[in-house]
Amino acid sequence: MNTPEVEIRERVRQLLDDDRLPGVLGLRAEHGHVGPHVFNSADDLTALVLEPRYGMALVCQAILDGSPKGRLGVVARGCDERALIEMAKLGQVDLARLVLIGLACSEQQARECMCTRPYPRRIDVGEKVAGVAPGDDARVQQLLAQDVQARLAFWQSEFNRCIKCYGCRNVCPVCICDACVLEEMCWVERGKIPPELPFHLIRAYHIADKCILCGACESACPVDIPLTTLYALSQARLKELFDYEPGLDVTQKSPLTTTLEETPLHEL
Amino acid sequence: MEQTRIGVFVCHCGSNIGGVVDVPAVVEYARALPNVVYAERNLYSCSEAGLSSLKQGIRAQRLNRVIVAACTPRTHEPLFKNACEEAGLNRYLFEFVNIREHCSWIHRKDKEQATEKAKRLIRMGVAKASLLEPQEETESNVIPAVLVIGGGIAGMTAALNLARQGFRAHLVEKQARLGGWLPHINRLCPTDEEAARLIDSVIREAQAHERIILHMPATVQEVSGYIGNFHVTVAEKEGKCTFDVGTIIVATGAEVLQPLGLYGYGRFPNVITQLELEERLRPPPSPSPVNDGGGKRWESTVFINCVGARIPERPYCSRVCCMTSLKNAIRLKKQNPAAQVYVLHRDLMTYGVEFERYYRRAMEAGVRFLRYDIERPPQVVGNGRAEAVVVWDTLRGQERRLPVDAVVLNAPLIPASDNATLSRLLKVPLAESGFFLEAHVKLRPVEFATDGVYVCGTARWPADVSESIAQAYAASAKAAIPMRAGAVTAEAITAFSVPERCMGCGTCVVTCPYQAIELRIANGGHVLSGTEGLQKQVAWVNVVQCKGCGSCVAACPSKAMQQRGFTDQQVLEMISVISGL
Amino acid sequence: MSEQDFHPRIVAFCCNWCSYAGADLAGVSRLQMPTDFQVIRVMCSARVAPEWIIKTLSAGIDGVMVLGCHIGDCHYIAGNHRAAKRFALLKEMLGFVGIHPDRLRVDWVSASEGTKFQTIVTEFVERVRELGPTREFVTAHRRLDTD
Amino acid sequence: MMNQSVLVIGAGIAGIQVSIDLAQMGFPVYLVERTPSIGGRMAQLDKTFPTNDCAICILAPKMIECAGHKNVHLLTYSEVVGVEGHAGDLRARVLQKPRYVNMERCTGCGECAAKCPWRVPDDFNVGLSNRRAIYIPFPQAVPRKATIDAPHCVYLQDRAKNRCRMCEKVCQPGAIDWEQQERIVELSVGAIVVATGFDPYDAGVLKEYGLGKIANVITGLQYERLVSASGPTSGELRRPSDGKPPREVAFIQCVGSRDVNYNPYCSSVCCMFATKEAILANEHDPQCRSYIFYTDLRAVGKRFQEYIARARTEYNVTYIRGRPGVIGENPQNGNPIVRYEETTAQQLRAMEVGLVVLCQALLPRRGQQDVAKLLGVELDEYGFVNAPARLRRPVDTSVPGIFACGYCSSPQDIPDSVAQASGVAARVAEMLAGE
Repeated sequence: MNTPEVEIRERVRQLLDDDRLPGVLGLRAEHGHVGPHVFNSADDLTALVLEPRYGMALVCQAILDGSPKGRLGVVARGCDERALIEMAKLGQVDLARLVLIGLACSEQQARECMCTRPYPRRIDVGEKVAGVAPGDDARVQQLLAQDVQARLAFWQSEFNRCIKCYGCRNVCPVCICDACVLEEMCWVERGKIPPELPFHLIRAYHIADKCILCGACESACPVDIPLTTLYALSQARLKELFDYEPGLDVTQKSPLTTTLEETPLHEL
Repeated sequence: MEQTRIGVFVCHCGSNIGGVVDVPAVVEYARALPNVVYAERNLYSCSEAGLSSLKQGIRAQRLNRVIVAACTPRTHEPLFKNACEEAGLNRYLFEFVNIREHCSWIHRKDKEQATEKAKRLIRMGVAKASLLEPQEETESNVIPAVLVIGGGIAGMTAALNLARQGFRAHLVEKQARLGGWLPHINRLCPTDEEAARLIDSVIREAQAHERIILHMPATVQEVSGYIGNFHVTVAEKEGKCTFDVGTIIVATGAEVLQPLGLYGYGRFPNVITQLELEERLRPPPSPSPVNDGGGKRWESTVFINCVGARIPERPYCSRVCCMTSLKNAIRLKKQNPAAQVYVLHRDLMTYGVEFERYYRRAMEAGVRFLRYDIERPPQVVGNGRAEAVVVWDTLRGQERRLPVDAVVLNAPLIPASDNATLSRLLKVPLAESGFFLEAHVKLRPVEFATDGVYVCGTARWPADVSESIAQAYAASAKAAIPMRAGAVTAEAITAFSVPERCMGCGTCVVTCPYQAIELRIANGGHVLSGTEGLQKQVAWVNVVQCKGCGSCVAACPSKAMQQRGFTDQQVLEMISVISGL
Repeated sequence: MSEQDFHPRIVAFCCNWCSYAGADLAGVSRLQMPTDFQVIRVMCSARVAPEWIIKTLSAGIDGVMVLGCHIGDCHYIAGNHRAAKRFALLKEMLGFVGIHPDRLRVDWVSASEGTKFQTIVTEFVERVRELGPTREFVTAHRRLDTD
Repeated sequence: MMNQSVLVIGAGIAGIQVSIDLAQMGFPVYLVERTPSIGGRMAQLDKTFPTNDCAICILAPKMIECAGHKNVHLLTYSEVVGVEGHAGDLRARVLQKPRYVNMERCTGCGECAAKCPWRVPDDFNVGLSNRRAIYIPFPQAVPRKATIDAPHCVYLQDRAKNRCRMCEKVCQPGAIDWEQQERIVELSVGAIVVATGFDPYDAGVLKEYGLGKIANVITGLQYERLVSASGPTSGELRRPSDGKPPREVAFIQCVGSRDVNYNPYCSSVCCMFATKEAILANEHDPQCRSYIFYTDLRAVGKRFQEYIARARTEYNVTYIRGRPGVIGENPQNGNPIVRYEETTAQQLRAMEVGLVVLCQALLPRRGQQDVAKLLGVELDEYGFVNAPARLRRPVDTSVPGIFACGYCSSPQDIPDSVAQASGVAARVAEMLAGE
C-alpha cells in the first residue's frame, strides 16, 4: 500500500496534468525546511510532504487575493477545510475557486491536536478516525470541576505571561478584521503588559461562533497560554446551547445572528 | 475645534425630586465636572419658566451641549429637544438624565444615597454629552406612485383609493383579466348581492381611472430600492417594462385547496367543491335549479366543512368557509324548499353580528346542522357515484346515514403558490402557514417590517370581501402617508459603518431585522492586500430603512458599525465614570 | 469589608421600549429599592455589545444587568432574541475564566412590570453583595503587573 | 374645497390609530375622548392573544405618538354634544368637562391622589380596588394629568362647608383650580369618525351565574386586571373571597351572547381572550388547570388554532362543549360549583373550581345611541353602527362624511380594529380629495 504522501502526490499530479489546474497548494521540503508552496506541473512532486502540520487557510486567502481569477487546488486537512468554510461565510474566500484534496489525520495526530474533527468532509487520502469532543478536553474538565475563584487564579497566572504579541490573533484564520478592537485604546489599554482581561475575553468572544479549534493560536503563543482550552469551552457550549458547530456548512448562519425561531436556544 | 461647553439644568420637580435629592448640592457638583460651564436648578424644568430659562442659558452661556436632569425621556425628551432647537442648538446635542423615576421616587428613604446617585447619573450624562455630535435627520424623497400587485378586489380597491388621492398606481395582474376569484362567485354573504355586480363596477372604475396603469397579464420580475424609491421591472406579454414607485402593496390573494382524494372527490362525479357549486349557481346560462347535469333535481345535499383544514398538516381555520356553506345551503333551500340540506361542521365560525344572524336564517330556512368530530370524520359511500354520507353525530351520540344526490366539499383558502417567489423579490417574510407575515400581528396588521411595503386581503390571511376591502383601504392609508408627505425622515439614531474598518464579513447584514444593510463595493473601502483595483465589499446602511435598534453594531467584531447617539465610546465613557468612582 | 458596608457598583442596561418603561413604572409606583445601580438606556437589548459587559466587569464594576422586552414583545421584531443568545454564551465564558456568571443578569421586564423591575434589582444587588467586589480580582490582576 | 380637518370620537386603539394615520397624512385631527385619558379598553388588558404581547407595552408608544403629533389636538374628558352640516363642511360642538386641574401646571406627580382621603371604586380596575376622588386613571395615562371626580369630591359637593381641599394643599405647582367651568369648543371639520368601542354586558342579569352573589365569580375584564402587573394584586392571580390563588379556573363563554333572550350575536373575541386568560393562569401557577365552556370555539384569526392547540398541550387547558346551566357555591370554601351538560357525552355534570370567569357579551358603548342621534347615523338593532353598503364600503355609515371603525361598528379583535381604523383614514382622504 502507498503512503499518504504518495497518494497525495498522485492526486496533485492528476489535478495539475489531467484537470489542468494551474497550481496546487501544499507543503514542500526544501533544504531541510518545510513551507507552503504552490506546485505547478513543472515542479518536482516528490518534494511534496505532509508534515509538520501547517494551517493552509490564510495562505489560500493570500494566494486567491493576489490573483483576481483562476482556481487553486489545496491539500486540506479537516481544520483547513473548516477554516476555509468559516472564512467563506465571512466573505473572505471564494470556495468556488478552490479544489480541496481532503486529507484525513491519523489517530496520533488527532490526539496531539485534541482535534474535534480530524478529517474533511470528503476524504481523498487517509482514513477517518474519531475526534475529541471539545468538552472532553481534560483541562476544560479539570477547570470546570473547580470553583470560580480557582479558575480565576488559573487564568490570571496564565494571562499574566501574555506579552501582547498578537500572535494568537495573527495566525487565526477566523480573526478577519484589519482594524482590530484589541488595538483600540477604548477597549484595551495601550502600553500595558500583561494586558487586562478584555484582551483575551473579547478575542475569545469574537471567535466564539467561528472558532474551528485548529490550535494555531496556541502553537503560535510564545508563552504557552492554553488558549485552546478557553476556546474549547466556548465550542462545547455553542454546541449545547445552539446545536451548532462552525466550519461544517457554508450555508449555515451563526446562531448569534439569527432569531430564536431560526435557531433555538437550549437551556443548559 | 470648538471648546465643549456643557450646561446642566437640574429639576426639582416640586418636591418630587427636590424633596429627596439635595438639588443645590447636585448643582454644585455638576458645575465642577469636566466641560461643564454652567449649571442651574429649576422648580419645574418642563414649565414655561423652566424652558425659557433653558433657552436663555443656551444663548447667554454659548452652550453647545445641554443636560436636563429631571424625569423620564420617554415622555419629556421631545419637549426639551424642541427647546434646544428653538435656542439654536442641534437637538442631538441634548442628553436627558432621569433622576425622578430612576432616583428620587425609588430611593425616598435614603436621601443621602439618592443625592449621591443623582450626582453619579449626572456625571454619566456629562461623560456621554461630551461625546455627542450634531446629527442631521436624513430626508429622502418619495415618488408619488404605488405598485399594487394583484388585481382582485383588494388590489383594485387600493389602487383606486390611492389614484383618487392623486397618486399614480401601477396595477399588476398575472391573469388576462381583473377581478381575482370574485367573478367565479355567485352571491355574497351576508347581503346576498350578486358578486358580479360588485366586481364589475369596480373593474370598470379601475379601468377607467386615468392614474391607474394596468399591467396585464404581467408579473413582477425584479424589485430593488427602498421606501420612496423602488425600481420595478415587470414582465409583460410584449417584453419588459420598468418604472419607479414610492410604495408597494401586496394584494395577490390566495388559492383554494383542491380536495383531491378527500371524501370521494375526483372519484364520485356528484362530490363537488364549493367553488364548483358557485359556478353552477351563477346566473345565466347556468342550469337552474341545481341538478346533476342529467336533469335530476338535488333532493338531498350534504355540505362538509373543514375539508383539509384544521388538521395536523394544515392546522389553521380558513375563516370564510362556514359562511359560504350557509350561503349556498340557504340558496339550495330557496330553490327547492322540499330538499334536504345538511351542513356537517366542526365549530361553526359565524363570528360577529351579521354571520350569526345568517346562521339563524339558515336554521329558519330549514337547513340542518350536524356537528362531527375530526376523530370520526364523515364517510362518503357509494358505487360509481356518492349515495350517502355516514357520520357520527356528536351531539346526539349516534351514527347517521344521510342519503345524498350531491356532496359539497368546503375546502380552505391556501397560500398562493407564488408567495415564495414574491417574498424573495420583495424581501418580505412568509409565516409558517405560507401566508405573508405582517410587521406585528396586533398593531401593524397591514404593514411589513420593511418600510414602504404593505399587504392586504387574502395574501395576508383568509378574509371575506368586506374585510379584504377594509384592509385594502388600510394598506392604502399606510402607503399614502409617505407619499403625501413626499419625503421620509429617520430619527438620527441610525447605524452607520466606518468603511475603513469594515471587512465585509456580512454579520451585520444577516443580523439586521429590516434588511437595511447591504454589502457594496465602495471607494475608500478595504483594499485587498497585494492587489490593485480590486476592492472588497463593505457594509452600507440605508438610513431610510434602519430603525436604530443597534443589533448590527453589537454584532460587528471590528466595531466598524456604530449607532448615532449610542456609540461604543459614549457608553464606555459612561461605564468608566462608574468604575472610576 | 463586611457585606453590609459594601455598596456594589452596578450597571443596568435597559431597552427603551419595555424595561426602561418598566423601570419608569416602578418609579411612578414609588417602589423602593437599593441605590447601588445606574440605568443606561439603549434602544434595544440587542444594542448591548457583549464587549461592554466584558469591559464593565473587568473595569471593576461589580455586576451588570441587561434587561429587555419579553421574547415576542421586542420593538425591533427579534432584537432580544439576539441578546438572549449572545449573553447565554457569554455567561458561560465569564464563568469559565473565573468571573462569577451571576454577576451578569439577563432578564425581561415589560412596561407594566414595575414590581418585577424592583424585584430583579433588589435580588441582584443582594446577590452581588454576597459575591463581593470584583475590585479584588481586578487589583489582584494589576498587582501581578507591578510586582 | 372641503374642510380638511377631521373629528374622531373615541380614543381607544381604533380612534388612536385613525388619528395617527390621518395626522401623518397631514390632516388636522380633533380627538375627543370622554374619559380623562386616551387608551380605551386595550389599556386595561394584561396580555393580548395570540402572541401574549403585553397590551400596555405596545399601546403606550402609540398613545404617546398620538398625543405628541403636531396635527393631533386632544380633547380628553370631553363629549360631542352637537353636530350639523354635511360632508366636507361639518360643525361640531364639544363639551369639555371641568377637571378642576390646570393642565399646564399639573406635572402628573400624583401627590394629590396619594393624599386625597376619598375613596371611589376604580373603573379602570373594574371595581376591584379603589381610587381617590382626585386621580390619574392609570400609570401610563396620556395626558398624565390629575382629574377631580366632582361627584365624589367632598369639597365640590358642598363648597359652602369648605371641607378637605387636601389636594390643593399638597399640590406644589398650584394646579388645582376650583373655578374651572364646563367649556364648549366649536369645531369645523370635513369628516367625522366614530370609534366609541364597547362596554361589557352586565352579566349580573343572568341570575343563574351568580355574579355579584358568589365572590369567586368574576368577569373577563376583572380577570385581566387581576393578572395585570399594574392591577390591584400587582399581577398575582388571587381570587376575591380569600386572596388565595385558584387551582382550577372555569371560563364560561357566551354569557349573554348568542342567546336570543339577551344578545343574539357573537362577540367575536371571547373564545380567544378566554384562551389567553387560561394560558396566563397556568403561567402564574403551573399547577393551575383551566376549563373553557364553549358553544363553538371560534378561532378564525392568524395563528389562533395553533394558540388553542398550545393551550391544550402546554398550559393545562381543557375545552368543554356546553353552556353551564347554573353556578352554585360551596359554602365551606367559597368554591363555585359549575353545573353543565357535556354535550359531546350527553351527560349532566358538576365541577367545583376555585374561580369562575364569565366571558360576557360585549355591547356598543353606553351612550352610542346618543352619539348616533347627534350624528344622524343608523344603528342596527343591537346598537352597532350600520354600514348600508357593508361589502363595498365597509367603513362608511349611513351619513356621507361620517365613518366608523373598531368594535362600535361590529364585534372584532384588535388587529381587525386597527386595520379598519387605518382603512377609515384612507376613505377620509379619498373623500376629502373630492374626486
